[in-house]
Amino acid sequence: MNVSIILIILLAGALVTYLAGNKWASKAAVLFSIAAFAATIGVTISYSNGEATSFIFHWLKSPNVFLAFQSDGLSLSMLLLTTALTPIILFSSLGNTFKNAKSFYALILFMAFAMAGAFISVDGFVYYIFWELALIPIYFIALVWGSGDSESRKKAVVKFFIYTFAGSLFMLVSFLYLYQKTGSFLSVHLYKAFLTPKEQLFVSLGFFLAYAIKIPVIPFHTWQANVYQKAPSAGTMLLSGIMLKMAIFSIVRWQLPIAPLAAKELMNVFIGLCIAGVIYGSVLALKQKDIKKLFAYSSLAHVGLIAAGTYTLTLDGLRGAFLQMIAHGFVVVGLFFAAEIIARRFETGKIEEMGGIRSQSPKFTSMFMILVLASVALPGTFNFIGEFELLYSLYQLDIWLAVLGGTTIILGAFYMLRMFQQVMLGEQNARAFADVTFGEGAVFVAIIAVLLFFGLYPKPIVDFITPELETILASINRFNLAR
Amino acid sequence: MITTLFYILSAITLATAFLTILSKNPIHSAIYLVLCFFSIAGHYLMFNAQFLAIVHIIVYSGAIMILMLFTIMLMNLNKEDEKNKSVLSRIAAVVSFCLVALVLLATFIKAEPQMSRYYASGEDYQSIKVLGQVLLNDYMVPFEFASVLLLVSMIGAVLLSKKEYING
Amino acid sequence: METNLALLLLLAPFAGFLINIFTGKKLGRNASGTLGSVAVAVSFAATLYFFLQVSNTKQPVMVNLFEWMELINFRVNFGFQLDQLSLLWLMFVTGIGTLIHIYSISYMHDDENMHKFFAYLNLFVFFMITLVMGSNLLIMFIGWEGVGLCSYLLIGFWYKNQDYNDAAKKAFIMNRIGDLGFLIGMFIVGSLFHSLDYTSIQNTITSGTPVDAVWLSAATLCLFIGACGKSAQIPLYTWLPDAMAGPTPVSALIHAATMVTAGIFMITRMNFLFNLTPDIQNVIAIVGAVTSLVAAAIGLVQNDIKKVLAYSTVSQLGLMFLALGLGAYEIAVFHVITHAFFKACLFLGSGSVIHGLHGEQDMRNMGGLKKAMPVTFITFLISTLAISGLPPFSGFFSKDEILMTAFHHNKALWIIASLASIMTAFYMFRLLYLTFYKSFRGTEEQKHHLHESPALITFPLIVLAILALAGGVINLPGSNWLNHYLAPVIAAPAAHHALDGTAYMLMGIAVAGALVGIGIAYAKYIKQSAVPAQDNEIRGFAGMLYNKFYVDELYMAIIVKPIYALGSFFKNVTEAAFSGAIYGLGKIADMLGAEGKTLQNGSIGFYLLTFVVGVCSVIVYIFLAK
Amino acid sequence: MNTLIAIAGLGIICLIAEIFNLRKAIVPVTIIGLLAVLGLNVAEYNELTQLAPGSKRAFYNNMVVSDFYGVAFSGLFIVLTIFLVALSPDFHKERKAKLSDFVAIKLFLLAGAIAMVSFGNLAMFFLGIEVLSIALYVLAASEPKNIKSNEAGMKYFLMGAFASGILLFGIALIYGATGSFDTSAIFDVAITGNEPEWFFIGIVMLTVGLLFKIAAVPFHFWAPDVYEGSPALTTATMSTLAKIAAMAAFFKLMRSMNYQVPGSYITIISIVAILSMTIGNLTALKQTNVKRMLAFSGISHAGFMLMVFFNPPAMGDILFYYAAAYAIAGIAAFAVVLYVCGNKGNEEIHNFNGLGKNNPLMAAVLTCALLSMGGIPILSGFFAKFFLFNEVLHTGHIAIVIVAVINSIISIGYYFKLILAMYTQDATGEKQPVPIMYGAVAVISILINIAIGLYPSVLLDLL
Amino acid sequence: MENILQQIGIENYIYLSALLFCVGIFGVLYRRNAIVMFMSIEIMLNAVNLLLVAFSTYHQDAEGQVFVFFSMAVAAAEVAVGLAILVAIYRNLNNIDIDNLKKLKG
Repeated sequence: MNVSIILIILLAGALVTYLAGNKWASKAAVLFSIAAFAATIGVTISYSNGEATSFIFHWLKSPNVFLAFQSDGLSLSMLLLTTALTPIILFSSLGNTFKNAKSFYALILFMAFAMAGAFISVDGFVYYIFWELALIPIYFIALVWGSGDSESRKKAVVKFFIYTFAGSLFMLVSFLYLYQKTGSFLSVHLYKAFLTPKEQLFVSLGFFLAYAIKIPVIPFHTWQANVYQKAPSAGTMLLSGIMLKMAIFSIVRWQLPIAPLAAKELMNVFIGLCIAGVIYGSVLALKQKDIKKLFAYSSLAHVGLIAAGTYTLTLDGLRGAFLQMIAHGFVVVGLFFAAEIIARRFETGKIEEMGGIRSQSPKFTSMFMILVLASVALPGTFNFIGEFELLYSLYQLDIWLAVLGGTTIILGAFYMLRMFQQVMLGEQNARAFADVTFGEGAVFVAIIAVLLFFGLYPKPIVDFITPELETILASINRFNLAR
Repeated sequence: MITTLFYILSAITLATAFLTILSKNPIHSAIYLVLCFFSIAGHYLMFNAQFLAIVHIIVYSGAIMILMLFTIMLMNLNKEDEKNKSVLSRIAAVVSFCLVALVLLATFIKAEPQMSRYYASGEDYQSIKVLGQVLLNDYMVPFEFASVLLLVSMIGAVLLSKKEYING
Repeated sequence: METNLALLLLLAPFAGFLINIFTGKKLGRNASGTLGSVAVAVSFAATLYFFLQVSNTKQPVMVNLFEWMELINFRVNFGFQLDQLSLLWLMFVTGIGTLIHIYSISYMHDDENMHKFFAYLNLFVFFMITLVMGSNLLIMFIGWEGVGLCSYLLIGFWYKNQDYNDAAKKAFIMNRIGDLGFLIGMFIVGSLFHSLDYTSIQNTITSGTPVDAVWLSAATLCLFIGACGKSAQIPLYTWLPDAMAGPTPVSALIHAATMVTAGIFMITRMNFLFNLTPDIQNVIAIVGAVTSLVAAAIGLVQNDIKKVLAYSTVSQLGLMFLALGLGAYEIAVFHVITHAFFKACLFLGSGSVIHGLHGEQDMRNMGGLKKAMPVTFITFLISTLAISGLPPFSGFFSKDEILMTAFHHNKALWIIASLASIMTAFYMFRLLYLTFYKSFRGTEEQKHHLHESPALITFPLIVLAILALAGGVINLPGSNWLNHYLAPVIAAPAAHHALDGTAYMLMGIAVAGALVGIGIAYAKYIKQSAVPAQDNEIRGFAGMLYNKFYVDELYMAIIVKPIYALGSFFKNVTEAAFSGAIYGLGKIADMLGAEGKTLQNGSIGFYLLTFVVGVCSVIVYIFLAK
Repeated sequence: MNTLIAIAGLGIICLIAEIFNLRKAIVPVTIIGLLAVLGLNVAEYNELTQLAPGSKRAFYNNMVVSDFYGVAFSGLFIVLTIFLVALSPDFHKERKAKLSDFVAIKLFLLAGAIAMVSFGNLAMFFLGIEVLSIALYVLAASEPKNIKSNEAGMKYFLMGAFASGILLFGIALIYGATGSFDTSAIFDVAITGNEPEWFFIGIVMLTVGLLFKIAAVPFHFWAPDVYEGSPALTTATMSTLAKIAAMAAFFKLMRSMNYQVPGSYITIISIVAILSMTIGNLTALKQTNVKRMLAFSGISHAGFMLMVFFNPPAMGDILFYYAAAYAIAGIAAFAVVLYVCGNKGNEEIHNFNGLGKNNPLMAAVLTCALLSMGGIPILSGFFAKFFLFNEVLHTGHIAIVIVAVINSIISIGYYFKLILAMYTQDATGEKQPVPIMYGAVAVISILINIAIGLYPSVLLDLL
Repeated sequence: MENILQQIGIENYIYLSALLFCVGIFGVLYRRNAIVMFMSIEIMLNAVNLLLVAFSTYHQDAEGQVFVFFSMAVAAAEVAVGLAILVAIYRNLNNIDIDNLKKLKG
């Protein structure tokens, strides 16, 4: 099974969804997203069986660009995340009625298409195209279907777009520069590029700017909380669940192997910023009054740790980052879905207006509780595996990094439980809060099942990604061999 | 002798050009400009380009300037009415004129025209016959293309000036 | 067979949890309670089987399920280890657990969420078993955090009261501070020994492979911080008194008998490691001693019956840590076990009292319950005598061994520990007198309803009282069964002190001290019939003690408040600055745009002027500027 | 050569058709005629492919030269003119009587544009640029009763004539230095290296004149005013056809004559490029009139296009691609602008409020067009910028690429202003039907834009 | 054939043309009367014509003079269109001062 089939399904899905009209759009979208997930599993199986699944086509002669899609452990794991989360995200949106639903669902599928493309492209240029393409749908999703007053939303969304676009362009310059040096955008060629340390520095900074804004790493994060808050939940889930993973994935796929010397040179800066983000995000999360903003800052903290892990350039760090990306993807989607459910019932996002939900809605409380616990990386959940490996990779560099990064488990518990207490516990709320419907419950159960299963048995994923990570580490270390 | 003539003609050219600009009355400007054109025609004659000189007089003094004068008269513009012109812009104009003149002259002086190598071959290159051959053989396409130019300007002038009326 | 049985041991409570959480409401109250109790009882039975087997074979049972985690330096297997130490722990965890489950059937009978209570309790037992059974530190860590979670859930069981929720949250977060230490400790251990398995670490050490002493100290220190968090030692002890917000059975099970001893279990588990780092052992001893004294001092003046018991727990845990620090692991374990008996009994007794008084916890409003609740009184008395360290009750033997060890190591520590013991005797008897003697000081309404608790409550009390009375037999001086039993897991047994004159003298001093404490209590609360003053009348040193040395306030002021302040600072200053920097760029662009707009002033003259100036500058630059 | 004749003939046919009262036939005939001309152009191209690579076909004493570059650009101009002509009848529906004039002028303008890219002699070049300019003066002022149109025409005319003077001066100097107007002859002289220094002065004058035509800073001031004041269709013509014709001519001139210019020349070009990009983009940020905004956007694009001068031999195809991408996106954008502002009398952004709801198709087209200009993938504008940056980097000018990148970022700011208006504001007026030609032009042009984005080699391989 | 440039020198003609050109530029900058501005532009064009003729003589080549014809045609065409625009403006504003044309700005 060729990996490009997933892209075709998603793109066709977007088209069909748009053409299906408002009434049938959601169903078409869910159908296609599930088909994409099935196809991804098919590709994964084919790949595991050693069949050829990659796609390559010489698109442009000058400059030399290949339409190259490769499935390997890394891209497939991210692809699985994407296609697994897409139906969940779509499913979570079904409870709402959107004006112009056909566009909404089509944009979601299109976004999934773009992100999937970014994950599987191994040609830097094609990858960049997909990377940018992913920006357009989320821009419209947040802009048109977002909540809150339209002026501030506009401001936030435009800031987000320009900001991320700005970062990306610097990445493009880096790619172009690399192309001048190697005559190719293909990762296999770029991995072999021997740039001087100074060149690497600039190339690496170009990449970093793009990724740091998208991840986001402080101080490039200011777009995040506002957009997360204003975007409709589906958009927030796409952003936090998949899109920021795209950036971290890209660090591993592009930044580190291409410019390893710079990554080593700047390791302290990168990790410093990321770890600062962990503490900064956690502390700020404590002060948030809006539940989605709180999750946004919590995401800032978690993702900071993931990014820090990648920059350690250790196998543990990279592996932990991938594991945690998947785990965080599911958790954060679940959390935002919970926020969405509360918002649907209470029509507010303000934490202080909530409270006492537990006595009205025990099932929802339990599920939310599990997600909160997963978010604070309780052992037994998938997040713990990732966080453990990440912290251990930091420990390998310096114990104090691990200690500082580890504050996330304290502060994380602090703000999450505080939020949980204020939102769910306490005297029964005056407003009615219906317990979760079957559909909502199914979404939660699916997420929780994934988190718990891989929390206890992460080996399938670990075995799946490790060989590829070792390849990447090998190219990171190519300068050592050369010397 | 011819050098003196050149300088006299040049002086007239520049002076009338200046006067064209500095005259407050557009009619006066036009008259000075005609004079200027005549002096330029004089230059042409000095180059022995009689045909060009005559064409020049006909086209510029005879057609273009008459057109302008006609417009001035038609619109009754023969009054001095540049009241809202600021001193600042005049100064700026003067300064920039000096600047441009200085720069251009300096550049050309610096460029050192190589007149020492100049010699006359004595070949006929500007008789009407030769001009006609060049114009209608070598430059046939531009010549034809100039007709497009004139056509455009004609249509344009009509389009801009014709009174609008509803015509189906 | 062994694997299956071990899994049964482990999963029976988990099954109980699952059934209770999903179908508990439909099952009904009694069924759900019974189910919970049976689940734990099954575990107890399995434990008994293994206990007997291991006692015979002296070979630990190892169960290895699958590879869980893979790191560059080490791999972590999902495996279990049933050896002498873990089985001993399992014995009293499941044993006392069963009793408390039975107790809870009656105690929680009127609560609308009873099935959840049992579900959580079962879950707790499951995690506790995981903690104890795990074959490596990371499995222990699952249990370690899991019991923390259950503690959180159960402290905040009455979730409508936000104060209780605060207490629960506090417990979880303070535990997490310790957990971070544990985590870092694991990292160091993992990278030093390339394994987290107890056996392989021990093998590495015994094989004599050189290990960096500094890192080893760091590792043990970090692990000790973890233990501090879980076992409520200075400076992470303040959560435990607050944790009394939970239902009383929870306090008995989690916050007295089992969970809080996890730290001691862990250190005992890793004793071969701690033995290598004498500095850290000293730290442990000192922390333990100081904790025991401070907690005892605070306990002197508390009026909430459960708070007194809580501080007493902290104090006793301090004594255990003292023993650990002195390398006397068996003795610490001995005290853990006796303490589990009598403290569980005390808590359950206090629960019985609270139950009888419909939720009243303030001792100033009790008194004279001796007649109304005879069974409770007698069991309570036995346990009190045990904790006060009077022979022949179990507490005497275990505590005395600790004091003796301390005396042999360091006189100062011995003095501190002895002081703590005297105070313990005092406040326990103060509690006893205020609660059961004299006349009732509560409302008429309460007095009218005074009654002895039902059999489901008294039965566990009786069993525990018997154990508190006779528990000492497991390690009587001379027989030292426990010491021998634990010998395989303790790398370096504590120096055995002969029952010489010194020993008897020390025993005498200890008993005399306890009697002094009791005597003071008797004089004050029986002879003088004193009743503790109202809150606002407590002044001076007593006030300071009553307010727990203002430690909570101190933590609030130096940790929590600054974090919030930092949050405000980040929110109002840095966020605004970062955001402003970005918007600033936009503003600059906008401003320049506005400039460009004014430049575009519509005047042809100006346009032409710039045109000419442009031409001039180009020409000048190219041709003249050279 | 044939194309040039055919187009001029077509223009005359238009004029004659009006005389014979065949007004209804004018536009269809013109479009069919233009398609036929396009066919002629393709035939010309095919003939060129028969020749040895790099060679060219010269006509009439090297007055008209057809090479790949000229033919490719001619084809692009013809396509653009087809679109512009197709937009005419709806735009001029109030003034049907003058339709033939407008169409004829556009055709002559096209002839001028083609002359500008297929000249072999400066006389042809000069006449071409003058035909183009005069046609545009007329079109700019073609609403005589509208004072804004008058002003636009006057400003454009005065400054254009002024620029023509400078351009002519440059030509005279080049002639003086080389003794010929023929580009190949000039090149032969220039390559010897012993031409007088007037030659360079002439080149600079010529450059300035052309920088004016493409509206590069500091010779750009006319553009926003003229774009705003002119009738929208004229603005469309100016910002697409006229701009790229001037740029193409500029490039052709410089490539054919500018051998061994002083190094400072390239510095000037890069300064102008940077200034154009930056000032254009920054000022566009504050605009509220769409045409004006697009004028500033055009200025910045001129800056981008100027970067091709870093390596003229290699960049012909890239300039062609860039010009095509820009112009086609411009046509699409203007088709929507014409539709939205057709009967509003102004082009303020608020006219676009709610377009996303009222007419999603046109809103989508405009969005795509703007995104293409902003350089968002998969639209061709992105590829254009990408190829350009790639080649510029190849020459080692990394700094200007960074500046260009920053400018791309700024440009998003104002393109999105319009997009925001379409999708977040509520409509003010009621929905109006889309004239079929507007819709068709908008959709077809945006499809072409996307298509050349997906297959850039279609255009890149042309030359 | 005798050639004037042997006596005067091409550079003088270049200077003259340049000066005349500058005067034209000056006129465009100095005056706000559109007609006079047109005239100034004509002066500029004439300066170029003069230069072309001078160079034509210099090179003894007819092309320069032929080019002057085109230049004249262009000048004529421009003036025609320019005056048409001027007339349109005059109809609307009743004067031809270009300082009145400042509506389009910003």
